[in-house]
Amino acid sequence: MNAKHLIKIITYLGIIVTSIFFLTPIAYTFFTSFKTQVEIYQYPIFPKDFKLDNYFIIFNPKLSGRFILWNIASSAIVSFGSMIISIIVGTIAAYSISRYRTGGDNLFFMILTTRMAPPIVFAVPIFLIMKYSGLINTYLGLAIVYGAFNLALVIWMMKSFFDEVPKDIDDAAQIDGWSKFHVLFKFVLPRVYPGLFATAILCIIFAWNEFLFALLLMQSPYNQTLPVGIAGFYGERGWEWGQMAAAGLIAILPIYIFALIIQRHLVRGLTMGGVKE
Amino acid sequence: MGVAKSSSIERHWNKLLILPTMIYLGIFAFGSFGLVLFLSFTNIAFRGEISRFDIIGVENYAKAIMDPTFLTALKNTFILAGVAVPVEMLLGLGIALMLNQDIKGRRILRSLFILPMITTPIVVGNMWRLMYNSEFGLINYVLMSWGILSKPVPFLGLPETALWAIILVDIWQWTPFTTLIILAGLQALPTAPYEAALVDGASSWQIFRKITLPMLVPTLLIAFLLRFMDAIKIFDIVYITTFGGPGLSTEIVGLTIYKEAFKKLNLGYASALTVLVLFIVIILSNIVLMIINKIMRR
Amino acid sequence: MSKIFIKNLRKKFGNRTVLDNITFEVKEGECMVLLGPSGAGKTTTLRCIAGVEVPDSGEIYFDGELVNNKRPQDRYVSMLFQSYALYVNLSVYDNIASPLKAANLSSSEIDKRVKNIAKTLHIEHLLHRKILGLSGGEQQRVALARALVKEPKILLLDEPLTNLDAKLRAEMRSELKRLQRELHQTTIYATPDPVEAMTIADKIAMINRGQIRQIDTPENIYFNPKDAFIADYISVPSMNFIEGEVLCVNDKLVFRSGDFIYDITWLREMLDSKQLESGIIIGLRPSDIKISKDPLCEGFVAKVYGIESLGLENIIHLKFNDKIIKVKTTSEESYEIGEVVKFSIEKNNVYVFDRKTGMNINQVKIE
Amino acid sequence: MVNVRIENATKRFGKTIAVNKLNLEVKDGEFVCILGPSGCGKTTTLRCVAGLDKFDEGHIYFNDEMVDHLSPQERNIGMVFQFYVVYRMTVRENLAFPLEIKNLPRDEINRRVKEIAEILRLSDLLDVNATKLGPAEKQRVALGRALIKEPKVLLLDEPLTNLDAKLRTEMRIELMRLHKRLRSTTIFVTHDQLEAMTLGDRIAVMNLGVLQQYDTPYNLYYHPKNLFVADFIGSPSMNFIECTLKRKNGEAFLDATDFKINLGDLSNVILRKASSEEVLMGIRPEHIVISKENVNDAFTGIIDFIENIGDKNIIHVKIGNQIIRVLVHGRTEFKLNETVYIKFLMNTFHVFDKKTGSVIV
Repeated sequence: MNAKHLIKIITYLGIIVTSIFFLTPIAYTFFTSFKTQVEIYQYPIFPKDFKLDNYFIIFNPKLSGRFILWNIASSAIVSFGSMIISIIVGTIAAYSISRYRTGGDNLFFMILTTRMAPPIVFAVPIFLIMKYSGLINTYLGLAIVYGAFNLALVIWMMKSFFDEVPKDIDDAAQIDGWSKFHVLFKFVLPRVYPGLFATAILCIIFAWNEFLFALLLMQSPYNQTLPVGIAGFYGERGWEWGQMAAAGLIAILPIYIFALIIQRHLVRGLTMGGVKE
Repeated sequence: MGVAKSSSIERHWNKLLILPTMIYLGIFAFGSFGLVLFLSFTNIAFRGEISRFDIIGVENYAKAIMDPTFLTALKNTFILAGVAVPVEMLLGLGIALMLNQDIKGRRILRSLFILPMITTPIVVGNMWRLMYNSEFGLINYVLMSWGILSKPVPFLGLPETALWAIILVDIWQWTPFTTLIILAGLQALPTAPYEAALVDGASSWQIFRKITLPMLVPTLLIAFLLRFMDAIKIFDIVYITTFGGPGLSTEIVGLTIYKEAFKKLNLGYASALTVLVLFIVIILSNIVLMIINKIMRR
Repeated sequence: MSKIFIKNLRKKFGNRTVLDNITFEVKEGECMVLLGPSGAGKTTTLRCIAGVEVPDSGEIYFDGELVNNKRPQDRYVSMLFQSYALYVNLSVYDNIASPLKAANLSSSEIDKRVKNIAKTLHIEHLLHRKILGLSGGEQQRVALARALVKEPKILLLDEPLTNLDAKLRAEMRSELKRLQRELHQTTIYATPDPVEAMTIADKIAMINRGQIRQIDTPENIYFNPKDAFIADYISVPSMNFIEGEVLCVNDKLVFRSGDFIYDITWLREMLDSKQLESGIIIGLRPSDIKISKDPLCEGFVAKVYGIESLGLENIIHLKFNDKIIKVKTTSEESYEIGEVVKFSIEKNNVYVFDRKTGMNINQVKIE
Repeated sequence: MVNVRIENATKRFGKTIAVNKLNLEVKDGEFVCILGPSGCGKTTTLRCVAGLDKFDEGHIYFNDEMVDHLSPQERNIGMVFQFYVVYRMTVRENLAFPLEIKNLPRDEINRRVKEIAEILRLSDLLDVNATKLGPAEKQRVALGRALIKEPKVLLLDEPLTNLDAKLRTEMRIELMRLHKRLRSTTIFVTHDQLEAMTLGDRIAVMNLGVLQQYDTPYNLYYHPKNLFVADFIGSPSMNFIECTLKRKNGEAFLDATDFKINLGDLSNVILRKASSEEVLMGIRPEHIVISKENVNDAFTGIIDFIENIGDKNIIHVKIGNQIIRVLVHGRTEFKLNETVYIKFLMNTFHVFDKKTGSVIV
């Protein structure tokens, strides 16, 4: 009828096309995870029925030759551990930068660089450092590496949360008679708990998804993290497509749940605190 | 003058808080950089133990700038970033504009649209291996049943299509990122200029062109910068889908360094490549920052 | 209660001088108002006294004791922030109790004192509420209670009324003053609002660009301002200024600015040769100018440019010599835009300032 | 030019009623202020007239033509917002924007831009980027953009609120002169009663979505219809004293426990109109005379507090438990705790019904 209606129609069409584009690969993987090796060729899109065979197989080391449960445990330990390290170290640094401008622009650039540089440039030195410090093949080693990578994220995200707490609060608490230690942990930190939580989740997500260093530093099938554990599915009968799809879904399910919980802060995390929502 | 009598913890409180970070980053970022810079002048090789370790000067660099694999990898990396990122920006802007309107189920759509971006890259690679598969993959199935293709095409297996197939994967995974940032930018825009333009009598297109777009420029720049720097980092997806092949058609710098260091075990040469890549990244990010500064100032 | 002495306080932020040699004294139980525009250095002065800002140089004495090296938590001062700086994660009660808990008082003592101060400020009914649900006025009272509960040596108030609406502001103005007087609390109060300053102060320190321009009683600041800046700032509505030269005609001294010619022979004693040469500025408060429609009346001819209503009174903007002169009249006389009127002045109400330095030439010295 | 009529308009946001059965007519060329505290529905009303919002019930007419279904673009109005809106373009482009939309010929646009720039004293700034201007200049640009298309109706939403005091007075005078010259039908929303009193031909006082009184500034000040208007108009605000209406020898008087006020001639009217004995007496601080000497019928009080506001003083006089504020011009000779005598000027006080808040006299 008029321009307004036209825009509405185009919008809804666009939304539908976009939804199909974004969701099809995920849905297709979901469907494939219920197909046996033979059914994959018989049923191009939807599975015949929702058989859980592939899921049973991948969780059974005897059948699949993989150690998914061990991988999940490794991923959880390393993600959580690295999150703790970077949150503790990064939060107090973020407070210092937010309140005292510690380090000025140089520190800003320095920390930013660690996030801008491709991880691969750290591959050789970190491999050697880990090898000769005996931390290779340990959870701690990988957690320390992830902690370092997430540090920049934690610092800039937490800084943007601290910046939202007026500095008057610090001064008021100090004039009330509290020490600087109390000011931070009793008065300022409680006000950024939601931000801290979101940041922690983001750290976990990034660690959970990481592949390169997990590949380099974890070499036993028992302590490999999930992305490495599910990377290849070439078995006796060629590519085990169904199992690959099932394992992929297992890996991303917790991430999807986490991401939905902290949606509100996702943009801030992705832009290092640059864009707020 | 200072607060001399106060306890020394309070006096150095700000430095104390930042100290762990300095140590941490000192070892990892700068220790690593120093180490890699040093190794790049050696021929160090590694097979479980260090098997070779001589200082050979700039030999690695001389070799690198003539190395067809490395040069092809650089070319591919920049084609990928140069094509994928602008497409992601345009799509992101379009989708954000759609989501910014008053439509039903906007929140749910927004939640669904972030899924590709947070999916484990290795899983993303595997998903698209299924999609692209020439024997049963969905894409071939659909294209053939619509009559667009007469016979299946192994998109990831042909030198002509492999890089483009990976670019599409990158677009799939990262368009949500630009969408989300641009949407946040749109929602942060003040409504007053928009309403003023309505009262002034402007049409929707005029409002977008003259009011919305100019105000959105800073957000677009942030999104572009972050996305471009990230696109250069691509590794996992190429590793799992093509491992650089066929031939060198999808070779990217991350993969070249990885293969040199951990397959061919030339740590020295890999270090030199690393330094070169880092150098390019730093120059590039400075150029981008400079351009952004210029535009912002205008 | 304490007296406080501040000597030669200086502070720079980068290249910008924020405090330039600030010196003043506040007697025990006195209320000193730091009055000046935003960015004058009022807040920085208060923050230096509280100890949350460290001055580049200068000394701060409480009761004769140098406190420069004391941490904020050891100074026993209280500060009320413009933003109130309440702890939103704590209840009203815990907010007020915070200074007492920091001092490790017993919980029964804390309880007693919190309830006491809450009663004084009429906020007993709010004690168990959350901060976020409170109105601006209530938040302000809670912040005040937190500041007063520890019975500080010095109470610092940083624009405490700025965030309240006009009506509440007028109410709190008188209540704050009553409270300060009753508690005999040494207070330093920073505000940009001259009306607030005149109402609350025992003494006003007029501060601008980091310098103290005049310290005096409100009355003296108003009637004997030291320079044109202060005269303009303290006047509500603001003062009219006419800049011009001084001429000697026969044995008379005459001020001239365009068509405005005015006999200032009576000023002869006060003007020095430099001022005769460079000229002077005449300052007139809008309420001190008479306006008349009678063409025969003595005075200067001007046109009505605009009219501002203040309820009972109007401010008539007159266009005179391309300048706007504001005159206050009662609302019973009505004027039309464009109307020609005459205005006249009386020499007792004329302020005279040096054209170059802006200093008040006929300031009456009061010791 | 146009006559604007709002008929029986109601607007709800969820459960709150922002505007409640509003009837308002703005005559051709009239300058009307809508005055009220924040949340009274004044901005909502303006936005509905602009077409940015829609009333849930009721109609808006421009010259008897119903405009309810028209979009803002179609209503031919000019509007200025509280937060000065300028586009990221030069001043010239800003001013030309509404005309370019209409595809007017270039020389016509140039002529009108020049004209309006002259009126608003923007001629020297035409090629400056509007976002770089100071607040007052920005607001003049916004005003110019609203005026340049010669709108039927000019809508101003607290346009001066974010300027500092000095600029605010200046702009007020400019607006008044501009209106005198252009005579466009204008609706001006503000929370500042002084601003409304200065500018408005008529003022519509609103509270909680309800129109309280629609009248000239003079009548609002001297004949407020209810407690809210009496309290809201005038600064310093009116004194209100709780009284009981009593009768003695056929004459009525007000008993305020600490003092009594004879009603004289007004007795009959008050007795007839009052619905109960509980009333509030209101008197403006400027209608009270204070002196150190006792005079007939004066009340004795003690000075509790002196508020100095520029060239006036507000003296708080305590009579029993009541505090009455008195306005005194010029320098004051009164001192704290001094005993003084105050007297209400005849026929200046109002009596309000305590329950309904409406005025009795």
